[in-house]
Amino acid sequence: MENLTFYHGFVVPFVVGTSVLFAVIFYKYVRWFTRLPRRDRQKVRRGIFSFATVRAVWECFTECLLHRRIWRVNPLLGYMHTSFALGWFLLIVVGWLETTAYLGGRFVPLQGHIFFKFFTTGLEHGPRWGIDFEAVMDLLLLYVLSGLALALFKRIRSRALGMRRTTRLTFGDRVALGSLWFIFPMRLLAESITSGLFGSGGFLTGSLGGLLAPVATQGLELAAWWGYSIALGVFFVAMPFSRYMHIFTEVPLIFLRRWGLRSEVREKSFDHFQIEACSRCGLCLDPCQMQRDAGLEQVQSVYFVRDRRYNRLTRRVADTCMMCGRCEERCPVGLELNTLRLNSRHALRNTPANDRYAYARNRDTSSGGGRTGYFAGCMTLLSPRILKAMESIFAAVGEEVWWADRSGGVCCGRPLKLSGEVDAAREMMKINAEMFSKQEITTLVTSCPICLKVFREDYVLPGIEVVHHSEYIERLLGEGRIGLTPGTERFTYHDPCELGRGCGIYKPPREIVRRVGTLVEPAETGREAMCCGSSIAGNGLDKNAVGKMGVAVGRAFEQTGAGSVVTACPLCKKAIARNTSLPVADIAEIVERHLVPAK
Amino acid sequence: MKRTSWRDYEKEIADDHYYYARSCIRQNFFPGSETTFLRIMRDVLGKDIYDDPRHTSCTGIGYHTDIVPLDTTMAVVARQFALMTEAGYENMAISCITSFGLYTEILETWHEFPETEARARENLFKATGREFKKPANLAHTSDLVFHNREAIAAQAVRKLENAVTGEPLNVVEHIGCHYAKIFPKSGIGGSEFPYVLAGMVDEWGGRVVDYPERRHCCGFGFRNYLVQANRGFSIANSRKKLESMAPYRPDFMVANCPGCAMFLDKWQYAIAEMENVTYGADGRGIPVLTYEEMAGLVLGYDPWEMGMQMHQVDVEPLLARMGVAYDPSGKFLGRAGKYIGAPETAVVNSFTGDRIYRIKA
Amino acid sequence: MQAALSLAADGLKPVIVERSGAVGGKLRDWHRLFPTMTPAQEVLEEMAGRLEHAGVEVMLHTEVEGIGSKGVTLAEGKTLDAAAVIVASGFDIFDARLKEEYGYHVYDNVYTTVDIERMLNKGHVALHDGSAPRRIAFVHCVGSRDEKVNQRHCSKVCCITGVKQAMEMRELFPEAEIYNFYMDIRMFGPGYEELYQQAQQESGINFIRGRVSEASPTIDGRIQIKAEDTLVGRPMKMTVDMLVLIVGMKAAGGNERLAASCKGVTLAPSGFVAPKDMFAGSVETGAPGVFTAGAATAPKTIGESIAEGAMAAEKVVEYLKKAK
Amino acid sequence: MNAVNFGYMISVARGIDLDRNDLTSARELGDEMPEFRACIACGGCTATCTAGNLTSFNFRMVQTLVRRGEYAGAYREMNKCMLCGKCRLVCPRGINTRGVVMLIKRKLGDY
Repeated sequence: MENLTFYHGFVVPFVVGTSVLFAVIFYKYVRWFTRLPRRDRQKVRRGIFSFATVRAVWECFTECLLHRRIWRVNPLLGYMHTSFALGWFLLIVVGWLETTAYLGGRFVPLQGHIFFKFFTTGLEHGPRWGIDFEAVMDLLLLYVLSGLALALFKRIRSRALGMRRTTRLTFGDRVALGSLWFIFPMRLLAESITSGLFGSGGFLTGSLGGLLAPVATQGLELAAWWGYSIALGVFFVAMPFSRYMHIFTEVPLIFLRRWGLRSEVREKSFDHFQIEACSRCGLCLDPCQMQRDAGLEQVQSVYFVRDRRYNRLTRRVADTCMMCGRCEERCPVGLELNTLRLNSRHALRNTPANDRYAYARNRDTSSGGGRTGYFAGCMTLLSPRILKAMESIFAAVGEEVWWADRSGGVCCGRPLKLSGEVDAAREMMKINAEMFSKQEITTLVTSCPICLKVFREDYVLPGIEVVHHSEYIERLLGEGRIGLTPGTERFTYHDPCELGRGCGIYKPPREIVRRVGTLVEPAETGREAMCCGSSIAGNGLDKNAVGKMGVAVGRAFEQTGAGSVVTACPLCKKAIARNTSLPVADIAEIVERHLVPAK
Repeated sequence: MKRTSWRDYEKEIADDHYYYARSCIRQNFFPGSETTFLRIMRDVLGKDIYDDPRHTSCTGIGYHTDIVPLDTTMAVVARQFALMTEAGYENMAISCITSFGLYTEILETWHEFPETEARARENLFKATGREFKKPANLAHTSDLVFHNREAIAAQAVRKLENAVTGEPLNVVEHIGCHYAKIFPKSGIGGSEFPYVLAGMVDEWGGRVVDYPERRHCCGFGFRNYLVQANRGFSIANSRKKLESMAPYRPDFMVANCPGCAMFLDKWQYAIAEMENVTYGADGRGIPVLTYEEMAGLVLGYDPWEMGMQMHQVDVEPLLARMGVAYDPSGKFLGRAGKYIGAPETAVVNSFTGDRIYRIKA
Repeated sequence: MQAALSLAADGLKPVIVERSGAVGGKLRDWHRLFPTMTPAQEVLEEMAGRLEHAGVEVMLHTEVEGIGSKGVTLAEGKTLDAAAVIVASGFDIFDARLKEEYGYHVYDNVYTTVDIERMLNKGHVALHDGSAPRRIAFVHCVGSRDEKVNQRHCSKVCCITGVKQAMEMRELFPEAEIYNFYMDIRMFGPGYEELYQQAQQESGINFIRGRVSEASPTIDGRIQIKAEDTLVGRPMKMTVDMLVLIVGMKAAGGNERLAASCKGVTLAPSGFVAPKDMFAGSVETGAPGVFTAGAATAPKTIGESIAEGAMAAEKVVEYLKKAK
Repeated sequence: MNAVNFGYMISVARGIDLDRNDLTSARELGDEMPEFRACIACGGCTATCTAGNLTSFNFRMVQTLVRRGEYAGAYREMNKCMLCGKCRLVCPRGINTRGVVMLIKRKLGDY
């Protein structure tokens, strides 16, 4: 036992691979951390000794190892990911315990742990600490191998694992994937041959070794170990350049996120953690309507992140997206895909503001007055029925209203922001904010979720609460200031992206609909609701693509069997009305129809 | 020019006995041309033409710039007619296109509104005591040269040809707007395809260039030139023509209007000075000739005797191409051989740069 | 009707199946017909009289479900045996409410051309409050040539309808200002261009080349519209008392049911029935024995529809001869 | 370049000279976004334009000029656009007008 050596020629590929891996990762992390902007570094300093760190550790366990979120998408897919992550992790941990159990506290170099079976053939077998390590290790290996089998199956039939489409791989990915597939079978083979030759091994390696014993030779044994080492070495070298970089990067990402770091409208170093934490699992592909309904390929979030990571992002990819957020909802790593897309657009094309909207300054065309303001938004101006309905509702409660833009106003700035022209958008926001602050208003109601989102996200409006008209109406109902006559009509409700996923407003419109009729939900709804296709962020989409997505949306609503469609966004309303024979109305319109004047 | 449609606009031109009305601009800028005209009419063709020192400007420039009222103009024109009547002539030969247009216009006006004629007669009589007969025949002097183009060709010493290659010269002809654009019947060939200059070029062996902006105005436009602030518009019109004709590599331009000859010539100088662009194929300006000068060259007259040193764009390269023998040192000799001094060199005549107008295709 | 008349003249026994309570279709709602200003009633009565005289059987209030192998399937599962069928189901009128920005059924004084015809028939054209309009604007291409409402085709007859109604408005309201907002004016028929010129010259109708983008209410209950005067290149707005939307023709809603029930009958992308070909087979469909007449296949004028009726009848006779 | 100052400048022609205008960019714009060519000049976009309500920006005119190869000032004009998208909603040809704005700015701008 004393003359155990932990060196043999075949360990070289493994040692080299491991060294490269850690060197590259170290280089990357140091670089990204040191380049974090000052405020981000402050957040790290503040967060590191807080409870957030504990939560981050727990999240690392549940997400990096267990892949909880993927289980939710599809249990088989979750099992596959868990088997790799948790299985491999346990192989390393239990392997280390095994070494310690057998050899006591003596120093064992890294390769000694990894190739333990090879170097310790002279040891006496049997359980240590009351644990049959050989059996446990075989069980773990079997666990990983079962995951591998599923992965191979997924390559052939992804649908069985709940994925209609899978990601197309890059060269680095292929190398890494190829070597990854070899690692565990090679390990099984090498350990089995050694077991066969030396009569050791657990239920798996031992019995397979027994089968191989008649043909096993020392030469064959060495070849298998070489193969195992090479597979590991190649994988480790490819890892930091492939999608498998996510294995490590997800951990710091979880911590940073727990400490409060977020991506912003301008690119920054934190983005690297997000981008390289993408495993390119491809879960974002299926929810993408551009893929599903318009047949647009290679532009989805996974490809966007990939292209950005390898510095080959094109405008087309950055622009071809509606930023509906359906992929973000699905992402198992929780990447801020919309924000990343947005700051790429900013980086690709932000044009100097150059005082270009000077003409809009001090051109207040508002009318009326009072504590409540109403901002229709450009799109509502093209949907006079909504405007009229709001007018009736305001009249019913006797609200004195300041009409911000009824005779034309200045755009809220969100469309510009979504197009990447952040500086210009800011200029426009300033114009509106100045106009609002001159008024006496304490509440600003808007009918346009696009405006709502930007008012809440980017405007600084001290003393003014911004609400969507659905929230406002719900509030009036709650306060008993208006009543609604119940009805029997069957409605289906469309969640506008900017209202639902964008501002988290799902309940108020539904509450209102339920007060006046029956609500039937479409197949995809709430957080998973479809985008109408006319998204203001989609200026890279031509009319054919928009048209095709619109048709699919129209069909989805017709399948609900509802008598009419209700939504809460003028843009969605127009887009849906175009694609269905059902009547389409804004929430305000149906309220107007059922309105009972204040008691 | 292969077109024969000009024949639809045949114009009656008197054969002999003319009262000559001179041009203000020409007397100042091309005085040699009018002299040459008289020389050709008298010496070559043996016609009777009366050059009357008493007649005045027709007021055309003042009239077209809204300075001189129509009644005044009519009275002045009536006086010229009276002078003609007194001199015993009834055919009028007018040197200036503006005058020609104005006389035609006034005769038409008198025809349509006889009361205006009565008023003009009355005004003239009150002011000067003169009376007049309306001319029996009103012709521009280019009409007369056109009318006699065959007789001139018979006495020509050379053709409008390149002396070395024998190729016909490319000639851009430019007709003054007021020649036939106002009254198509008043010009030979009408307003679309006036043949008056082209006929001479054809007859004397040249090749008429038919280019897109052929009918475009030279840009003079009276007020457009006379008000400095508007001059940019005037020159832009000339440039439009020059750019359009340049690809045809014209050897020279010929014009029958005093303003046109002057501006097509002088604007080339101004453009070259302002923008360093020239339009001739040789990198210099394109010489602009009057029809009398063209006829004189064909008849073998000395260019300096015809006053061709008055041109802004030098004519020497053209003379060389035509094989005209001339005395280079005689260019700036005035009366009695006295040296009058040479002008400073101009970009348009000494071009060495590389900004010849880009000729497309 | 014309098809039935022609068939009857050829000694066959045509049956007209009509959904509503009378034959004549939309013509019954029209007041006077362009370009001659002939009263629609005159045309209708003359044809209906001939129909009665010829003794053609008419089944009113009868809905057609589809075309089966034996004949026409009617509502309640009944079948009408027929050797050949002529589909003359016409078109639907575009629902102007879909162009919400024009405010139809939102503001009081926004009408469609159909409303105007009905008002003309009633002999009383007035604003909502009964007063006479002083300024009237017509909007061309409402529900035609508009991808936003999935109506890509040109409805053909609206240009001339707009001109005609503008002139009728002039007769009724000599003092009113009348404007027509158009994208293109397509005066394809005989006498149309002349009528257009007459509208400009004699009726003093103002034609403005620009699509109205939106309408909004003014404080005094009038309607403010916005358009670009594209010929001048500047945006313009104006307030009018009456806004008339010149609505286009939409493929009949029943076309899909028809195509589903009868193999060989196909629809064009516009939703109209696709003819066998655009030329010699323009009244035939892909299904033998099924023919079309009128606006079932595309927007058509009344004259064209009548001509097609005669042509379809001739094709039926030819078909029946061959079938024997 | 003005060697001599005569007190006036040669006027720039107002007419559109399709012989001289370089239509390459216009062609490329159309190739990149074919719907750019589908405009029927109805003017709906300009009439509804939020920016046009406050300034002289005329989207229809500017993009038509661009299609004719008159690029001067197009970038500056397009920068007045607020990208609000009303024009896209009213366009009877369904043209991605916001995309057109971005495309023109990209192709003809200095960024």
